[in-house]
Amino acid sequence: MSDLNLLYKQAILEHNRNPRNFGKPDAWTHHAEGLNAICGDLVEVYLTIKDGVLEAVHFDGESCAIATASASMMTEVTTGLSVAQWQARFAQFKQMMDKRSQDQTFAELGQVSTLVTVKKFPSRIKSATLCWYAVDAAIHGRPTATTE
Amino acid sequence: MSDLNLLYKQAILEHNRNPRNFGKPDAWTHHAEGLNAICGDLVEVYLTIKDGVLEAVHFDGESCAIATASASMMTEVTTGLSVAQWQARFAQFKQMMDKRSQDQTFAELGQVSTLVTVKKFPSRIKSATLCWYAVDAAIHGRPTATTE
Amino acid sequence: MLRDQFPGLNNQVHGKPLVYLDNAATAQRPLAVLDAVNGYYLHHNANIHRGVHAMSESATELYEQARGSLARLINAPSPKDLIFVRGCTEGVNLVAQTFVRSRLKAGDEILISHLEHHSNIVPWQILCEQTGAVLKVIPMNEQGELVLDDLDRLLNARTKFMSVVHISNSLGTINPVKKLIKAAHDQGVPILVDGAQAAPHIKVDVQDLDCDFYTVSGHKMYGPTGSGVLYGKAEHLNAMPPYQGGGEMISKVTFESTVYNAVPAKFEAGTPNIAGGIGLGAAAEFMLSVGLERIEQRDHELRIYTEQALQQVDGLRIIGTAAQKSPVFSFVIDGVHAHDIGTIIDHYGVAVRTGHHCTMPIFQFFGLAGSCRASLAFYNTEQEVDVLVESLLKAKAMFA
Amino acid sequence: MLRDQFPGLNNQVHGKPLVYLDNAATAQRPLAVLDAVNGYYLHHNANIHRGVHAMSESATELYEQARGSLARLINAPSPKDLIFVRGCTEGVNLVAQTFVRSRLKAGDEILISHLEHHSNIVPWQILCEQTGAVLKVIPMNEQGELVLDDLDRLLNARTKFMSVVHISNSLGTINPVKKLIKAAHDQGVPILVDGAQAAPHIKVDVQDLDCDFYTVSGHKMYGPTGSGVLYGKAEHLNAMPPYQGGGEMISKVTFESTVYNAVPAKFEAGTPNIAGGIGLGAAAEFMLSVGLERIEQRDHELRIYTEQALQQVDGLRIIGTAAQKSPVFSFVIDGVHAHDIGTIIDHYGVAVRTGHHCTMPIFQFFGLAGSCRASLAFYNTEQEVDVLVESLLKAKAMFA
Ligand SMILES: Cc1ncc(COP(=O)(O)O)c(C=O)c1O
Ligand SMILES: Cc1ncc(COP(=O)(O)O)c(C=O)c1O
Repeated sequence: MSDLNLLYKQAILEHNRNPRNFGKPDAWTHHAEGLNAICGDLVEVYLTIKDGVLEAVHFDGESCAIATASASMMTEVTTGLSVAQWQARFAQFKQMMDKRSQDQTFAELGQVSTLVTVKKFPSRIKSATLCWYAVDAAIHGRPTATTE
Repeated sequence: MSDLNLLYKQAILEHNRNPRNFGKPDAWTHHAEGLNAICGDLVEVYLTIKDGVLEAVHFDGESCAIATASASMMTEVTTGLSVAQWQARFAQFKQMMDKRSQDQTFAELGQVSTLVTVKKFPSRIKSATLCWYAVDAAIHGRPTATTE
Repeated sequence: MLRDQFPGLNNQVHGKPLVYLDNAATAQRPLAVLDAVNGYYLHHNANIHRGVHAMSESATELYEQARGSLARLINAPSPKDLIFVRGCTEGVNLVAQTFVRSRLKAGDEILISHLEHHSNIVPWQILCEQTGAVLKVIPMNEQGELVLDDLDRLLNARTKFMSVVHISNSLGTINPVKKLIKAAHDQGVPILVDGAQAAPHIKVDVQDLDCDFYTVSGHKMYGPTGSGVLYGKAEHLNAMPPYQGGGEMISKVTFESTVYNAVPAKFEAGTPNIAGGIGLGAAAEFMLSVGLERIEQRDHELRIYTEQALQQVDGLRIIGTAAQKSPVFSFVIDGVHAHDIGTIIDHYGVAVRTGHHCTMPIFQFFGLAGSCRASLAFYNTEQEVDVLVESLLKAKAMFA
Repeated sequence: MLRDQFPGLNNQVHGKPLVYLDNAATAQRPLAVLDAVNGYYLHHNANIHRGVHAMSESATELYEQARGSLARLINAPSPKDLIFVRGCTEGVNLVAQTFVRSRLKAGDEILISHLEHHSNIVPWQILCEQTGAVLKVIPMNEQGELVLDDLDRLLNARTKFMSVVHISNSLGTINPVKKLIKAAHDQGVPILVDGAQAAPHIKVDVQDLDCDFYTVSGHKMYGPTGSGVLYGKAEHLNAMPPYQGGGEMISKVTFESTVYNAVPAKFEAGTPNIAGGIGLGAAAEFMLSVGLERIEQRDHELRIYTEQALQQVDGLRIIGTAAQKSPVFSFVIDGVHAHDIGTIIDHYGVAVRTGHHCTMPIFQFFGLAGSCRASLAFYNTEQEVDVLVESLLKAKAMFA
């Protein structure tokens, strides 16, 4: 079952157990939900954007360990970024998680890079990417992101 | 090719070459067309019914040898019948041509009985029955009969 | 052994023998079905209905024999009352658009139940949008059973059509459809029954039920994908306008006007899934030869066994505990998301489904995003249920 | 040899080797297609899209790979621009109901041609009945070619949609679709091309054509029955409402409202014909591996040979003598009805179609009830054409 341990690494299990920035904050400026119809993952993201900076990034919802850990890691890496910087990180993340790409990681993504092993489980890639698409939707004023 | 000769018997080829009561008459009281969408057979029947008797039965149209011969034979056997008698002949004819029935023929059907061998060619049964359904439609005032 | 008839069950997954418990999504097919499909392609490969040549004739005969087999399986008065469709989804859409649409005006009501699959919700929502009609829903209780106390109010003078699922694909609940059909008819309301999950599991008798329409999916009853059947009472089918236009459904076409063909051809525009229909006929014959009593008996044994076996998993909660139930088990486990369970037990060879199973309203009721669902068929074994339980214990351990 | 790939060609009919010349009705399928269908049932038998388990994943992957193969075959910009349908008939109906219907008001016009198959006539007649729009027809000449002199008048401000056949199934005429598409676009009119008979025979490039929609039938291009593809420009597909409602085409359902899924899922409600789609992908790959140039070349040779060979039959008249033509031969013989010809030559093993070939208006034009049609594919041989001719001479002799 070494494959399974690659997916459910300690870092992921730990973030799943103790998700950072989890829970609906008292106030926010942008919000969206991310839906993964395949598995019933639901992630809600709440952003506070001031002067073009993501001052706070929170999430909640009911989702699997991969989606929860990914969201938790994402909030840590993206809080404090400018929207432009966020877009750059999102682009790197998408590239990293692209099924067709090499297993390339990016230093800027920090612990998020550990998610690269999820690519071994194609049906779970969408769990990992859900929260990022939800933030993108929130920034663009769309209420819902669905993983294709 | 003895099978083929069973289908295209001399009687059928002869009626096909010289169909009786063929052509649109000058006057009629009842008319219907019979359509066999599968093969493009078209038979038009023209009846003169007076006091409940089929005084004249004509047909024309463009149809295959089986349909033409069947119509030709039908006109010969049914001219002069009362409508009730015609219904009885039609019932016998349907029974004779029923795929599931034995190869039973009826004296009242005269030469029409030779069509029983058409049952060996299931796709051609509808050619043989077309004109009968057209007459039935005409008697009942329906403009079109289609073979099911 | 019956199980040997299903070659798909012999697969290995991640080096483990497959334990296929995703039958409600799609079933495995017996050799008889694969042979029928291949037999068509190898020996009767022709289009149907329109040919005089030998293969076209034999293909037509096989296709129409299949219709006859399905009529026997569900005891339809005549094979002509059956329309070949892609599956239940198409069956419901066809009825919505051709039978119901023209009967609706704004404010009229369509009645469904809380247990419906999306396929028996969305077509009615689309229809409501098109006509201004309103969708009404028979509620359900914590056991996942329909609550019929208010049925008198829900079935009223505004109700123009009713559509209910026979067996829930998510919870396994077997609905009292005969009673519902009677109640609908007492109000003069025609009713469709979605038999997607019933046909593979129980004896269906459309004449005894007296439903107006009944629809089944071939791929769930051990037949080919892309096949299915819609039964309708002849009086309805004869009166309905066609669904799709095209070849085969007409008897005469000019640019000015067109004469439609008789039922069922009227509803089967274009070249149908010939191989699929023939394969579905073989599936019906296979089920008849196994015997519905035997299937029902085996379902019952497996249901009892699984219900008890799952109690070995601490923190596992079964969603849907109806008294009348098919061997379908939706469950959640404390602290482990369904999706993670699915991935982990897959590595032990166990195929289950996770998520909302196309029944989001059911999970909204239970306040859940989804569940893990193990759905059994008569060819499953108690040993397979044991593997499921072991693998669930391992998933729990991983997240402990 | 290529021909060996088609097991259906090895059949005997009435004790004679089958001479299959009914390809326009449905083609034979290569082993690669049968293997793909069986491979799914044997090794990847699961439902797609909604599963986390291994077989569901591999089934999904095979299904989406098939979409990719078809996109390559017709050079679509993206596999997402392709919707799996039952066949051309469903493709046309889908476009009529979801793209065109909402654009029409009474008095608007839809333009088709005199060469259309019923599948590209009846859906528009139904739509006209639903909306009060009017059907207009591009006329044809004695050769079976479209007459475009009046196109400027036929394509006018009232024209809201155009739909034309690429290659006529009855006469073999290859229409100048690129020119027609340009003419339609010059008037701002969107256009659908019915590629049922084109896809099996010629290189189709939807981007070069620039058509708005293009539809093909799987069973005519050496794929399974019940399969097909509708290509649409992404801007259209994204804007169109769904066709059928059900599972898989939604992303969120409540009883109050529903959010539709992205294209192409939005148009693929319910469980699709999974085996059919995968088999169709294999057919596309097979055609690409044979090479469209080679297929076109062989078609050309067979057309020339057959045209000359048929001249040996006294009193035989070919209906449809367009300059640009596929190897399809509709003909009548003096004194022998088409239906009788069909029956007689069947006894010599020759499979042709007789009747109106679902193109009644074409035969109304020629004042005929129907014809005999021999339609060839690249796997046919000159020897088979010779058998056809001999059998026709025998039919004539029988009626002499
Ligand atoms: C030109 C043409 N269009 C449309 C169709 C309809 O295709 P299908 O029957 O596969 O839906 C056909 C097939 O007969 C055809 O030849
Ligand atoms: C209860 C129920 N109804 C309808 C459907 C839809 O069937 P299909 O996807 O075969 O069209 C399903 C299958 O998921 C089902 O389980």
